[in-house]
Parts: sequence; structure tokens; C-alpha cells
Amino acid sequence: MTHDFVQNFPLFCIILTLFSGPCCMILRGRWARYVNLGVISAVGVMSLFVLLDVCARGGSYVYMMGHFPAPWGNEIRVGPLEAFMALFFCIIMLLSMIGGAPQRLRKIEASKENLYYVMVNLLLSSLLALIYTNDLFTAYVFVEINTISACGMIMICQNGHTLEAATRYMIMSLLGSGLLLLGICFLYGLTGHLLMSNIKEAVAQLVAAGTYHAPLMVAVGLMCVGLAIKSALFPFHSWLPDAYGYSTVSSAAILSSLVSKGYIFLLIKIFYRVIGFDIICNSKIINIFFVFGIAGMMFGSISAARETNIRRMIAFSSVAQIGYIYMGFGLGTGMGVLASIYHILSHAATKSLLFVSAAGLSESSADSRELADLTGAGYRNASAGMAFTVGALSMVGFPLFSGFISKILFAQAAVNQSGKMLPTLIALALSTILNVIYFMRAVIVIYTPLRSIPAERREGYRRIRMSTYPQITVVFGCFVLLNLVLGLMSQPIVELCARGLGMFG
Amino acid sequence: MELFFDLLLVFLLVCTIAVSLSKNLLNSIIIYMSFSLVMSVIWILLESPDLAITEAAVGAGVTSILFIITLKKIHAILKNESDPDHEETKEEHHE
Amino acid sequence: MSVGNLSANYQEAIAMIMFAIGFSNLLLQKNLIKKIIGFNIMDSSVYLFLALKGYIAGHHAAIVTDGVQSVDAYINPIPSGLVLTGIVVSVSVTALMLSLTIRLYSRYHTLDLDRITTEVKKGGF
Amino acid sequence: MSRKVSEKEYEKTLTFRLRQWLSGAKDPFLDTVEMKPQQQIRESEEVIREHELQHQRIVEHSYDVEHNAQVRLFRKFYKLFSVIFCLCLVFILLVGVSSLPQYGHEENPVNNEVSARYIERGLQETGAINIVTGMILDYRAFDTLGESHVLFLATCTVLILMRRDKKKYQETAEHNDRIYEPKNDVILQTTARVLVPFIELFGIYVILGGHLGPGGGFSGGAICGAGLILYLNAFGFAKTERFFTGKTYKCMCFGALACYSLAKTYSFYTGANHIESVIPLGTPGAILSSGLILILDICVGLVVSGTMYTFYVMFRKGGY
Repeated sequence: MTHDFVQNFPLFCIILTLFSGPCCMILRGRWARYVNLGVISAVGVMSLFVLLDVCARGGSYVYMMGHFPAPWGNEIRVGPLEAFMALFFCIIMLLSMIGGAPQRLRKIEASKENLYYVMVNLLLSSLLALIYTNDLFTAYVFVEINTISACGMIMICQNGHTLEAATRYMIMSLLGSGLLLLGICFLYGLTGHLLMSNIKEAVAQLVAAGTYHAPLMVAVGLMCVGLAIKSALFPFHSWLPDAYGYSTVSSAAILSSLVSKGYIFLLIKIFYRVIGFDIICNSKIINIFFVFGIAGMMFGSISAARETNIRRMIAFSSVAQIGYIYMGFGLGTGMGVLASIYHILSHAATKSLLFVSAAGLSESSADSRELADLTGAGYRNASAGMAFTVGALSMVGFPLFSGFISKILFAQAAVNQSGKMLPTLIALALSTILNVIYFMRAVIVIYTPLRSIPAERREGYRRIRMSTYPQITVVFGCFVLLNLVLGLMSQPIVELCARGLGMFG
Repeated sequence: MELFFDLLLVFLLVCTIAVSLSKNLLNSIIIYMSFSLVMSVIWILLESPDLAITEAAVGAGVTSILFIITLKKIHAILKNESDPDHEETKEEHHE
Repeated sequence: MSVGNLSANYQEAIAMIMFAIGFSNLLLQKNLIKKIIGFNIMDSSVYLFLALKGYIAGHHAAIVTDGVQSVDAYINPIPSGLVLTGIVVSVSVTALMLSLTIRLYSRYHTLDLDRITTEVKKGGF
Repeated sequence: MSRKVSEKEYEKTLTFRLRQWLSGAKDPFLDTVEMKPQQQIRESEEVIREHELQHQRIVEHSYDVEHNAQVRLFRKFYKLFSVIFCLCLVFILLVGVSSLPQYGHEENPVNNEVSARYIERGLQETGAINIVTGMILDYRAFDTLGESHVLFLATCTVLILMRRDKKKYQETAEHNDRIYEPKNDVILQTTARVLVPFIELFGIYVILGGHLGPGGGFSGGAICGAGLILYLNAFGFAKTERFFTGKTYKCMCFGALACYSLAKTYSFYTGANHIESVIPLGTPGAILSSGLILILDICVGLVVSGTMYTFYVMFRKGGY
């Protein structure tokens, strides 16, 4: 069977982003920036076409990478969920890149600006490859690309904080990818395949025959723990606050909303397409996820409430949100995973908004990130203030915005699960209260009139009008719109995700 | 042949333990170099000549060069322990 | 999971022990250079484990000789290919980590990551 | 229909107050909530100085790792936790390994139809005598495409970290590493003069023979890079910069990776759409055979040799 031209688009997306990496290296900063924006938009448009095509067809398809069919060659697999994720990631990345542009141009050395775009392009390519790939070893290679480019994005502004954070990030990631690779090797040794669908068949046979139970569980455990470490689940999050708190805005927005989500998406694929969700549910691994997820929610929220630096506060909130996602996995039902996927979307849309608007707020307050210095920043930079408020409300779970829907989905998923219902609901309630405490504190601070702080501390405060950076105002508008869409029109999106998830198996 | 292979494996194990226990950085890097070399012999015994060439060129060659140049950059070769005072005088001397 | 089976698989067991040693080095050593060496050892032992999977006693390297193309003549080529890819990845990561080490040292004059963290928290930039 | 509103009336409307509140000109709570303006606190210089001293002391004290009991306890706990984690890891791994199929046997699950096809039909389908090369550059080429970009990416991160702009690095002697070089070491130079051509030749041989025997782009490229490094060490930067600068590397890398991507796009596209590839496989065993594999090997070799050399130069000097 031959493909329609549209069906080649996933391949073109991956190759285009890979190719644009070296392209940006030989270009100068400004041209590299245009190439970068162009590539992201082009990939977004192509992903939109793929999504429409897949939805019209009503099914997923497999695309051969080369002349050889499934178990011998490489292949990628495209379905509604994959295409939607690709589109969504492109939108978030584009908005974050535009929204962070003014600060980025000030902070990064001009001669190294093009290298930053190399990192961003290759990060996008690795995310796309992780979304589409159907092969475990390919996934490993692109996980490494993801890790290295994320490290490059953290340390592009070289100060002590980012260098230290990048080192810690690399160490944690290397531990994680070592475990992941070892898990893949175990699985390969047991099944003799690297392609996800073939491994699933072989695993089903092994389970039916009852042989090799222990190594199979070891392999699953290694891969899960490896990816959990890489995506900064609670006890392994030590690098995260500094990395998100002190790197440049676009890096922080992209890192918090996309990088760890790529790993989590791979984990979902491993659940559904490599091992089989029933086997995962019968093992004890999801209980571990459940416990650490809830611990992460609590710990992240409490640390965020104690933090006075606004960027670090948002970063700690990320730890809590990753805890939510793993708690959803831990529920062990399809609903739970669906809620986690929705939370990935809503968190990505909200967290990048918060980071970009927090940068706008601190720019109007003499580049300080301390909450105390941000007093009245909402008046000085009206658009950023409003955007921050919307983001905070969404994080808290205010109806109308996306966070509300994901929390409702979590609660619904928990109700069906008798044993884990109570802890989940209690954790959700507690973490929501903590969210209210620290986000509303921030909102109140930025809307407190300036008069209450002495004049000599107001040095460097300046008013930023919406017309100063029109593109950023537009970006805020897009982010808010995205949040509203996710919050008000959730039904078709949830259905789309559910359909895509159903095709994973 | 089996025995030789086993000996090499034991040697690898000894190397890894020695690296973790050694106090001197240069020593541990040299031990790591020998680890890589033995690894490339093991690749030959496992009938993977491609890997042997690569490991010899990369593990024992380029990676070790990078390690040693790093040590040189951080002035850890000439003296035993990192001693900040000593370093500064050395830098001044070169300036 | 009997001890007898473990002793039959002792080559792979050694690879696993090496992995664990490398892993603990990467996690526990204070010195950054030692951490990087630990990472390299960890990766090497995974590759050893993988290559042991592909080895078949009595078979030759996967290079077609004298036109013989039978499964009984050659070892499994897949692990070799994977290891080849993996080695490249670990070299790249090693170079990146070493350059990070040099940068950190030139700023803080120490290789101890905990001390660097304290310095960072103390002094800001 | 519009009506005119006087300024006084307008000031009473909700819109006006909302706008005032948004722009921060007026506090809505003013006049409604009793608020006392904060007294300006004036502190004498001495008090401020004392506060600063206190702050300093607190910072010193809290970061005094040796004497801070909390930090020490935390570290001990962390260490204990890590050690337990590692021990658990060893135990789990050994349990897992103990029931794995024994190594070296033909009937292991690893040796299935996948490897059988690579061995039995690899020569006809890829044209490469070295099955491993055929596998990584044709059957599973997507991995290798990613892998070469990993190398490229690592170079970029090293460039971000280590490259200095020209003006800055001449300021201090430490940054200019040339002083550490042997100026005119006769032994080294003579040896290098003899060895370097052979090393380069061997590297090129390994690259070009990737599909015929052991070797390939990566190992050959690393050998070439090592030869360049030796040359650099013997003769210094002035000599090497005549033929290899940052610009050369950029162009080389871009060319090679672009060529690689294009070639692979062609083969992926034709493969997925079931179009016959027009690239002839040639007679197995000849140097010009096995279709794209030779070209890809050369590309990888170029990238790798340049990358290795660049790593070295960046570590050494921080610029070409």
C-alpha cells in the first residue's frame, strides 16, 4: 500500500527539525532565530494536517523508515494522540520562544545565540521522535538527544546557579538513562525484539507461559524507575528548582512544560505498547508510582509555599504537578492515565504561561525575582499581571481554566478505584489548598499598591506598557486562550485522547 | 580461552573497584584507560571486531585524552591534592 | 532464582556488579571526575551485558566470509550495532560533563559538588 | 444613541474605577478600609552595619557545613538512603540475571528471525559484507541518524561552555594554553612527522572499508581525529589553523550532516512509499558497493573526526 502525501509528514517533521540543527549552526544569530521560528511553525502546520488526516481516517497507521518491514527495519507509528501531542508541543514551544525573546536576547552572548537555536531545534526533533517512534532503542537515542539539548538550554546563560544545576541535571539524567538502557537490554534479552509491538507479543507469550517472570519484572522496573528519575519525580528533583529558576525564560518554560513530558509520554507508550497495561497493573510498580506521586505533590507544594523567589516557587510547583501525573499512573486504570495525559496538556499550557509572565513581572521590578520586590508589579506590567493571574487560577483549579478539568478527571478516576480513592482525594484537596496559599499569595502581592513600600526600594521599577512588547502581549493572549479552550471545550479533547490511547494497545 | 576470558572479566571488576577507591585522580584515569583496553580485548573475544576498534580508538584514546586534558586544566596532575593557595601562585607565575 | 543459576550466568552477573559499582560511583562520589569515570564504567558494563547476549559460542564475527550465509556461522549482529551506537552517545556525554567540570572548577576552584552547591547558595553568582 | 456624561458622573461609574484599579492609580480599598500609612523607618549607619554583620554571620553559620547539625544529619541520611538504594539495585539485578537464559547458546530468544534475516539476506539487501555496518546504516538507519546528531549536539554544548571570544582570551596567560606546549621538541616532532600520515591513512582506510570489514565511520573518524590531535601537539596551533579552523569545522559538519539527512530522507521516503531505490548496490566486496552505506560512512567519519578534534581544541584553548 502506498501512502497519501500527508502521511509522509511525520517523517518530514523529524528530518526537518534534525536538519535545521546544523543549519542554525552556520547561520548568524538573527537568521538562526528566523529559521528556528519558521521550522517550529512549519512542523506545527504539518502536525495539524496529520491530525486532521488521522481523524478523518479514524485509525492509526505505521510508517516504515526504510525499505524493510516491521521486525527488521525501523518504523514510526502515527495516531490521533501522537499527532495531537506533536501539534500541542509545537504551539507551546513557539509561544515560549516568542515570549522569552526579549530577555533571551539580553542575556545570551550574541556569538552563542545561534547555538541556542541548535539546542531548541534538536530538542523539538527529539520530542517528535519520542512521540512517534515505535522502537525502544531509537527512543533511547532520542532520549539522550533530549537530555543533552535540555542541558545546553539550562546553561546557555552561564552563571554559578545554572552551571551547578546543569551538572546536577546531567548526573540525574545519566543515572536515569543508564537504568533505562539496562531495562531495554533485559527486555531485548528476553524477547529478542526492539520494536514495541513485537515485544508486546513476545511478552504476552512469556506471561502466558509463566517463564522468566523475575527478569521481566526487573526490566519493567528498571525502565520505569529510569524514566521517573529523568522526569524529576519527587525524590530525584533536586536539580529542578535551580535549573528552572535561574535559566533564561524560554528555557524554563520549554523545560518545565515539554522536556519532562517527553519522557512521560514515552513511559505511557511503554505501558501500553511495550508491556501491556494489564501486566503493569498487576505488578507492584504502579503502587510505587502512586506513593511517590502523592509524596511529590505534598513536598512540592510545601516547598513552593516556603519559597520567596517567584521563579523557584513556580519550579517547585512543577515538582508537585509531576507528582499529580505519576499519581494518575498509580491509580492503575485507563481513566487515571487519561487524566494524566490531560494534566500533561494543561500543565504545559499553564506553566509556560506562568514562567513567561513571571519574567515580565520581574522585568518591571528591576529584574528582581523576590516576591517582596514584586509588590505592585501587576500595575506596572498590566498584561503580565493578568496573564499571571490567569495562570495561577488555572493551577489552583479554578473553573473555566484547564487545571479544573484535569483535577476533576483525577477525582473521577479515583472514585472508580476503591482502595486508592481516599488517599487520592485527600491529596488532591490538600495540594489544592496549598496551591491556593502560594499562588494567591503571589497574586495578592503583585496587586498590592506600591505605596506600602518605601521609596528608596523602588529604584529601577518601571512601567511596561502593552505596546512595549506587542508580540509578548499576543503570546499572553494565545496562552490564555489555550487555557480557556482546554478548560471550556475539554470534551472533544478528552475524547480524542481516549481514542488515541485506545489505539495504543 | 574460557579461562582467559574469565581472567579478563575479573580484571575489569578489579579495575572498577580500584577506580572507586583510588585517591589520586590521575591514577584513577590511568586505571580507567586500562579498563578500556581490556574491554577492547573482550570485544575481540566476543567476536565483535567493530566494537574492539571503536573502543580502542575512543575509550582508550580520545576519552582518556579528554580526561587528562581536563586534569591539566584543573591543575591536578602536578600536585597531590587540590590546594587552592598553591594553585594561585602557579597561575601568577605563568602570568 | 537459585544460586546455581547465578553461577552459570556469572559473566552477566559480573557485568551487573560492575554496573552497580559504576552507578554508585556516579551517585555517591563527591569528586566530579570520579563521577564521570563512574558513568563511563556504568555504560561500558551495560554494553558488555548487551554484547554477551549476542554472543554464540563457536560462531564467528558477523562479517560474511567465503560466501557463507548461514545462521550457524555467525553471531547475532544486533547487539554489536546497538553497542556501537551507545558508545558514541557515551563519548558525547563524557565530553559535555568534562567541560562542565572545567567551567565549575574555574569558578569555584573545587571539584566537590557539595561544596560547589554551598558556594553557589552562599555567594549567588 | 449616546449620552454625554459629565466628568463628575463618569468618575462614579464602575468602568472608571475598574480602569483606575487596573492602572494602579487608585487603591479601591482606600477610604473604605482603615489604613495607616507605614512610618518611614530611619536607621542609623551603625545599626545597618550591625545588621549586615549579623546577616553575614548567619550566612556563615548556616553554610558552615562541618558544624551545622541539620546539614550533617541530612547528609548522613542521604548517604544511607543512597547506599541502601545501590544495594537494593545490586540485589535486584542479580536476581534478574540469575534467571536469564544462559549466555552463548544458540536457542536463546535473542537469536530469532530478526537476526537470521540480517545474516542470511543482509548481503543481498544492503550489499555490505560487514553485517553490522549493513544493519546500523541500512536496516536500522534511524538510530544512527540520531546518533550522529548526538555527537553534533555534544559539540555545540562544548562550544557554548568553552568557547571564548577572541578579545577576552588573550587577556590572561592561563587562558592561552600555548605556553604549555613544547615549543620545538625534536623527538616529538620527528615521531609525529612519521606517524601522523600513517595514522591518517589508517583512519581513512577504516572509514572506507566500513562495509567490507571491521570499522566504519565512527571508529575511522576517531582515529583520524586522534592523528590530528597528535599533529596539533607536536606542531602547535599556528600550523593546524592553516587548514582547520572553526569555520572549516562548521562547514564540514553542516555538509556531512546535510548529506546524511538528505540521503536518509530519500531512502526512508522511497522505502515507505514502496518506490524502488535507484541507487545500485554494486558487487559485494568492491570498494564502490553497497549503495548509500559508503557515502554515509564518509559523512559520519568527517563529523566524528572534526568533533574529536574540536573537543580537544576547545578543552585546550577555548577557540580555534
